[in-house]
Amino acid sequence: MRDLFLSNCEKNFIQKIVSEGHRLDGRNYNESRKLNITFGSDYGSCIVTLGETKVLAQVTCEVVQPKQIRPNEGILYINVEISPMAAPQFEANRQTDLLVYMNRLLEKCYKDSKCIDLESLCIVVEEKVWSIRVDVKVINHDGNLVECASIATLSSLAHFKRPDITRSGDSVIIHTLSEKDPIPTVLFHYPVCSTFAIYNSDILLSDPNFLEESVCTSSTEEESNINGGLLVVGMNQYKEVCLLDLTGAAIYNTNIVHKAIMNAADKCKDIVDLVKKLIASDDNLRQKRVKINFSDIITTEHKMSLCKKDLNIKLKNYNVDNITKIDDSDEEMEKNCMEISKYDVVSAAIQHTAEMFSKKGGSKWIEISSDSDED
Amino acid sequence: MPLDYKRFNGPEDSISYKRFTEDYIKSYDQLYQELIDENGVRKDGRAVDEARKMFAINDVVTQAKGSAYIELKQTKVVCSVFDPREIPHQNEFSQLGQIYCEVKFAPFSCPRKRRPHAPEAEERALSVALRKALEPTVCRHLFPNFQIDVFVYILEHDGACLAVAINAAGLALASAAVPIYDIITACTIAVIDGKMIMDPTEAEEHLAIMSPETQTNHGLITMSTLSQLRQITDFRQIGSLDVDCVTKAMDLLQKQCMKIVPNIQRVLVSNVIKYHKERKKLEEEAREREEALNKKMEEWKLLLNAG
Amino acid sequence: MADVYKLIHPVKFCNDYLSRNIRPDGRSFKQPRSIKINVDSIKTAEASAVVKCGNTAVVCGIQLELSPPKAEEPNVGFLVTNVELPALCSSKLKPGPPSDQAQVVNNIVSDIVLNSKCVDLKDLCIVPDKLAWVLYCDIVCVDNDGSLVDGCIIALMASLKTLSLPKVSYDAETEEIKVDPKSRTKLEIHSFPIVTSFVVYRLNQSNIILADPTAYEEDICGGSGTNLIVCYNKGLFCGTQKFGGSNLSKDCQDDALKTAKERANIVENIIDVCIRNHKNSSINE
Amino acid sequence: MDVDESQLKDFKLKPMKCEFNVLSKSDGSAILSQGETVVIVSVNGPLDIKMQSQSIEKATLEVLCCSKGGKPCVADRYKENIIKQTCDAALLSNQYPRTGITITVQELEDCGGLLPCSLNCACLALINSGLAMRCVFAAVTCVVDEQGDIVLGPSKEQLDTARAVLNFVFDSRDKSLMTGFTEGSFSEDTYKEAMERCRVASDLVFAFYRDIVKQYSKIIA
Amino acid sequence: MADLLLSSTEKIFIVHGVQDDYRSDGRSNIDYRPMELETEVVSHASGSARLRLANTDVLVGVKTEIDTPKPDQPGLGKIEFFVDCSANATPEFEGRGGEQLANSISNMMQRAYQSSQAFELKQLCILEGKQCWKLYIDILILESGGNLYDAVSLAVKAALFNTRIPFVKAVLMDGGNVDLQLSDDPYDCKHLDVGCAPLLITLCKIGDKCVVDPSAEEESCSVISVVVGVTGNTKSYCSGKEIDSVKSLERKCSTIGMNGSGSLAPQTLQSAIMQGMVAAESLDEALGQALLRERQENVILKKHAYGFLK
Repeated sequence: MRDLFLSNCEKNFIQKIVSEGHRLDGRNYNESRKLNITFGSDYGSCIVTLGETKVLAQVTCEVVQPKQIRPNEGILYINVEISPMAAPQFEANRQTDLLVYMNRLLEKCYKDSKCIDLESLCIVVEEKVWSIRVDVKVINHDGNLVECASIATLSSLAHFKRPDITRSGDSVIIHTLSEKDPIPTVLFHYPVCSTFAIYNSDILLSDPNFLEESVCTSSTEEESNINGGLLVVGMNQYKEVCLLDLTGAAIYNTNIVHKAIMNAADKCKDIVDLVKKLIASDDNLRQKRVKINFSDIITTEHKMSLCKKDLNIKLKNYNVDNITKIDDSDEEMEKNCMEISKYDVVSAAIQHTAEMFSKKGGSKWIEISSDSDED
Repeated sequence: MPLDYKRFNGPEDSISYKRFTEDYIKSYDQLYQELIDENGVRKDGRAVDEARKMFAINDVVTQAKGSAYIELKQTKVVCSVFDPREIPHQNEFSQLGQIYCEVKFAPFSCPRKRRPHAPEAEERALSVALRKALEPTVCRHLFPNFQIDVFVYILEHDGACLAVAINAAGLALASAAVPIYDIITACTIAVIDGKMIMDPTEAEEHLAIMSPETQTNHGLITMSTLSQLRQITDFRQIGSLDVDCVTKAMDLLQKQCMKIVPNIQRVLVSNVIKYHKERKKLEEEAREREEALNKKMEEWKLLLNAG
Repeated sequence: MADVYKLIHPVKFCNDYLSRNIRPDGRSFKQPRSIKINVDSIKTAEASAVVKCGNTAVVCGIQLELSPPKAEEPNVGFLVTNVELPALCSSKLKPGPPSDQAQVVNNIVSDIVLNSKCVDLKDLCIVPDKLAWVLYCDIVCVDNDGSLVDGCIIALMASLKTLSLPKVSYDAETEEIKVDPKSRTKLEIHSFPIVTSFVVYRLNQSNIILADPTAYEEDICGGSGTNLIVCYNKGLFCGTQKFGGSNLSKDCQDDALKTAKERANIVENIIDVCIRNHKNSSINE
Repeated sequence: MDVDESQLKDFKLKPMKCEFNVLSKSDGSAILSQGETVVIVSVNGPLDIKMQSQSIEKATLEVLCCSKGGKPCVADRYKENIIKQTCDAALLSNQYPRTGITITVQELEDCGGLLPCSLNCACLALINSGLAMRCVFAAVTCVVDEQGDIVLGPSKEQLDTARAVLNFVFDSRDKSLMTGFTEGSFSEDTYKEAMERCRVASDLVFAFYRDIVKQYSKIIA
Repeated sequence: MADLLLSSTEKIFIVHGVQDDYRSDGRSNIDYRPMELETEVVSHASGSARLRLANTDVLVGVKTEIDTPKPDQPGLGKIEFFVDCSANATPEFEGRGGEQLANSISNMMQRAYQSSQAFELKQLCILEGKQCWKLYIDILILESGGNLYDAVSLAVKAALFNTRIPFVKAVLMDGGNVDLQLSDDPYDCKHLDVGCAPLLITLCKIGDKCVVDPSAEEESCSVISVVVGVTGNTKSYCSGKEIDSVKSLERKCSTIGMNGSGSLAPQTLQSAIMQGMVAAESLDEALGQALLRERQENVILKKHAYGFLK
């Protein structure tokens, strides 16, 4: 990967406006960019756009021999590719750290969280299973790739249908889509990642764009940046955490993780609902034999590329309502707690401490606290 | 094994049909009787200590700086040598020039199985052996920080392929005008049931490596020498041989290597003669043209003067 | 002297020749190089051919393997062609996995074989859904001096024409396979594609085509490899490819098609004669 | 933006739709649909590249073709080669010595005619990128169906059952053949006729290009 | 190989020392450096050994797996060597630096073990044509202080001596399937017969003479060395009554190879091979004794394991 340099001016400017409560594109701290999901003509293909970040995902399947240690389970394989299309600094067919990092995060989120019923993918034990392969291709990289890619992975997996099979004796017949209706994949839960950029170790920016991402992970000349970082939270629709990952400097404030999880819980549920809704409507359309195709995403929107409408710099509207809304995340958190889930997360009275307890008994108290306050 | 995305692949579980023929597996004795009869005459009519006839030419690959093709009956090997080039990806200065060797088998070169395209252990071992043999041969101090690429391609393998590869590489180096100390020659000997078998075929090599029931000597030796300097540049033995046997084989190999030298020399000399003749012819033609031109000039001058 | 001239002024050197209606190696524009073919010289392969077109030397060897057919197409065998460009055949290649150029040649050759339908893959099936032949056709270039695809196809066709398949008996009950290498049947070849390559050279505001170019001519004309590949198969064209180099005018195209057609007949003849000679000599032995 | 079908005389191409500047991070980008086949192309350049791949005479062109799912294969290299050689001939790359130009092609939908669509889209993306070009080019496909008739702008079914598929890429200046590639067998006359028909049809593609560029340039102005 | 930076005076000192049969560490040309050997150091492996030869440190683990035999050798098992030159050993092994050396060592070992007179692969057969044992021999070079070939071959032989493979009964079922029956008792194992397994002896040509067991410094003074693989004598590896029933076998060369960029005169090569045979004989006997003692201690005394702490 070619190195990309940020000027100190840029860095300082971004740092400054963020600390004053603004973002370059006029969003609030916990406001995401516009999310858009489009499905292609094949099952399991979709393009997800998050602001200007665009990711294409395609699920394919084939019959393979299962792994020896898991003879009755199908195989899920996730492959991320970042071509020079994403941004000029990427080179073709090169393994970059970012690529490995993304691959691993998605694997953690979808493979390790066991969201797919792998046993349902088995055809003949020890002989034939379905191998599901998710190809995630980054088309445009404008920050928050992980979130965008995870939504794409989830939508394509949920959208995907594999051909039906019939077993007769030893042989297995794979039916084409026209012969028999294909079968959707069973998902136990719908995990989604969301990214937060941490500024000054207490400001959380949800859905950071490329500039915000790069500034918070890079260090300025005067002060080596110890306060910034990227926090990825993977959660499913039941508000269970599937993944937590921090890059950049360590946080010395646990509160921020809680805050992030609170924010993520809500956001993830919304995203999952949206994905489910879109898939349902897509299914509906398909049943009515409406042709769905990626050509639908071609619009005239971008004609304005060089006019102000498309430039992502915006001044925030100074509305009295808006200003108060920024800081009331704590209230929102409490509202969230009312939702039904296996676990409830309650922010406790003492600052920097939260208790987490299970409804179904078992281990009662798990305390997460920062050491500084315990002392 | 990961699939090769840069080539067309056949089905994963295909097997050579020879596996299903009747005489796929033969016992040691069966093979032995097939290859050597009771009078000590080999299957192809050679005596035990008789080498195969060698066919060698150089400059077969026009795109290379120097090249050679050597054929020992069915063993066919092409070798090409390219101009010295700077050693890639190297950050330290190297006082001696380096020799990069690569030996590859054609996919169809072996009678027993199809060779995979990707380099495998045997090819790598042969490449190392070839480099070992050539390193003492080339005047490496003459091109510091440069490397010479020597590529060997085995089109058909019927025994003694390392020896042939070394011979071909020596010839190619010489025809590429790379400075060398001496002409390098190599040959192989197989020991089967205590018998010394010069220049074995693939079947004989296979038998020599196969372990007999008895505790007799068996094995394979390949040796490369610089005959004029009386030096051994590489010596490779496999199997199980006692010391006397090794010593005896060494003598035989040395003699055989000596025998090959004049053949290689003849090829090189005939090439020089050919080149020289061509050059002379060209010069002759050029002179004739010039004369004709001069004559015309004279005529013109005369005409001009007259006019 | 000529060598030095060629080295320091490669384009002008070529121009000087071509403007006098002759090519640097003494050929006329549409004159292909001479072809030498030798079949069945490699005994470790089931069928083989060595072809030299001028300096370009190509070796093709076919090996036979057995495999169950694909589940989707149970009555079809396999024909796997691969063109190998080892580092020794040209100074432009470096050792390692196949270069992009090698993959392009590989794809072109395989496309021609498929398009011409010279082997009916159904002929390669032995027992549907159980057993089929796999023909591994490996084409190795030993010396790459231009017009590689021509040589590859000639070598491939010559070896396919001499290929015979041993008899296979398959016991459906025990799934036992027996092969008798002595009784063989010839593989039927349904067509006879022959390829002629050209380069398009821009000379004084007009285009000329050079048939069967050398590596040097390919370089001069730009692009990678030859610019125009015409495959002619018994009265029909089966695949023309044009990429890189100068644009192709109508006249040049007509010329090229005509040349390709003529050459195809000649080459076809050469291959047939060569195979016949080989058969006769092997009978005499 | 669809090509008006009434404009076409006795032949028609598949409806085309295009959008520029789809990718914010690329120097030039375009998404093009031809019928149901959709391709997105990004162009980056002139870029700084490694010393080894630099050329002192012209820009080094690199083309990358990505299929939608699954693994890379040999056929991708072939497509890359065709796009590369065509773009190389169209670009005035000697204006950018010692630099690199990267063209990335991403398939979105393949309902036949992917490669011609990629070529057209690449041309549009190059126009969008503002790199100096010698000419623009248009790829046109036609098939010879089982009756031996020539059909322009074939559908997926027509492609699957066709006896031969012929693709041509024409230069905008004199409509001469820049690139061509075919599948299947055909006679010499068919070949020539198909080429002439495609040559005429290429006008439609060029008209479409002009139309698109006009629309965008109006807004910018 | 590990390139030490030695000045020319240092090199001359070493060369002259060798000439006078007195090496820089006080040994004569035919002496080995002190060795430490411990078996059964890796509890998860079927057999293991660690050998320390002065500064050279090698760890060998043997893993066993059931496999199908090669179709053209239905009655034989399989053995595979894998050498890993850890970057701990010397900074030069970092990345792919040690790959070439690792390849040549594993190649040499594979060749040395090829002949049935060196290692009987038949003892790994379970059911002819169907099932056999495959031995994976993983060799880890922990520290490189010269003479890797010898150290590796000694450690491998020790690890193989220490290897136990479980008794397995294989029964051919209907339809060609194989049913394997494994004994419930994990101690129901057999030892391998490794008496004749070969040892590699490196003879390093310094000046006009050849020395055994060269140190890293000595290796950098030499351009050529000969590696001789010599088969062992089963007799040295038997204890008690078994000794009488075993025939003493003649030692043979199982492989010979050359390392380094130089060349040799034929006479030098011959004498080097002879010298190697002599060295191998005493080395093999010493190894046999040490291994037998170790096995006995393991059984009777519940020996204290030193591991890597020592």
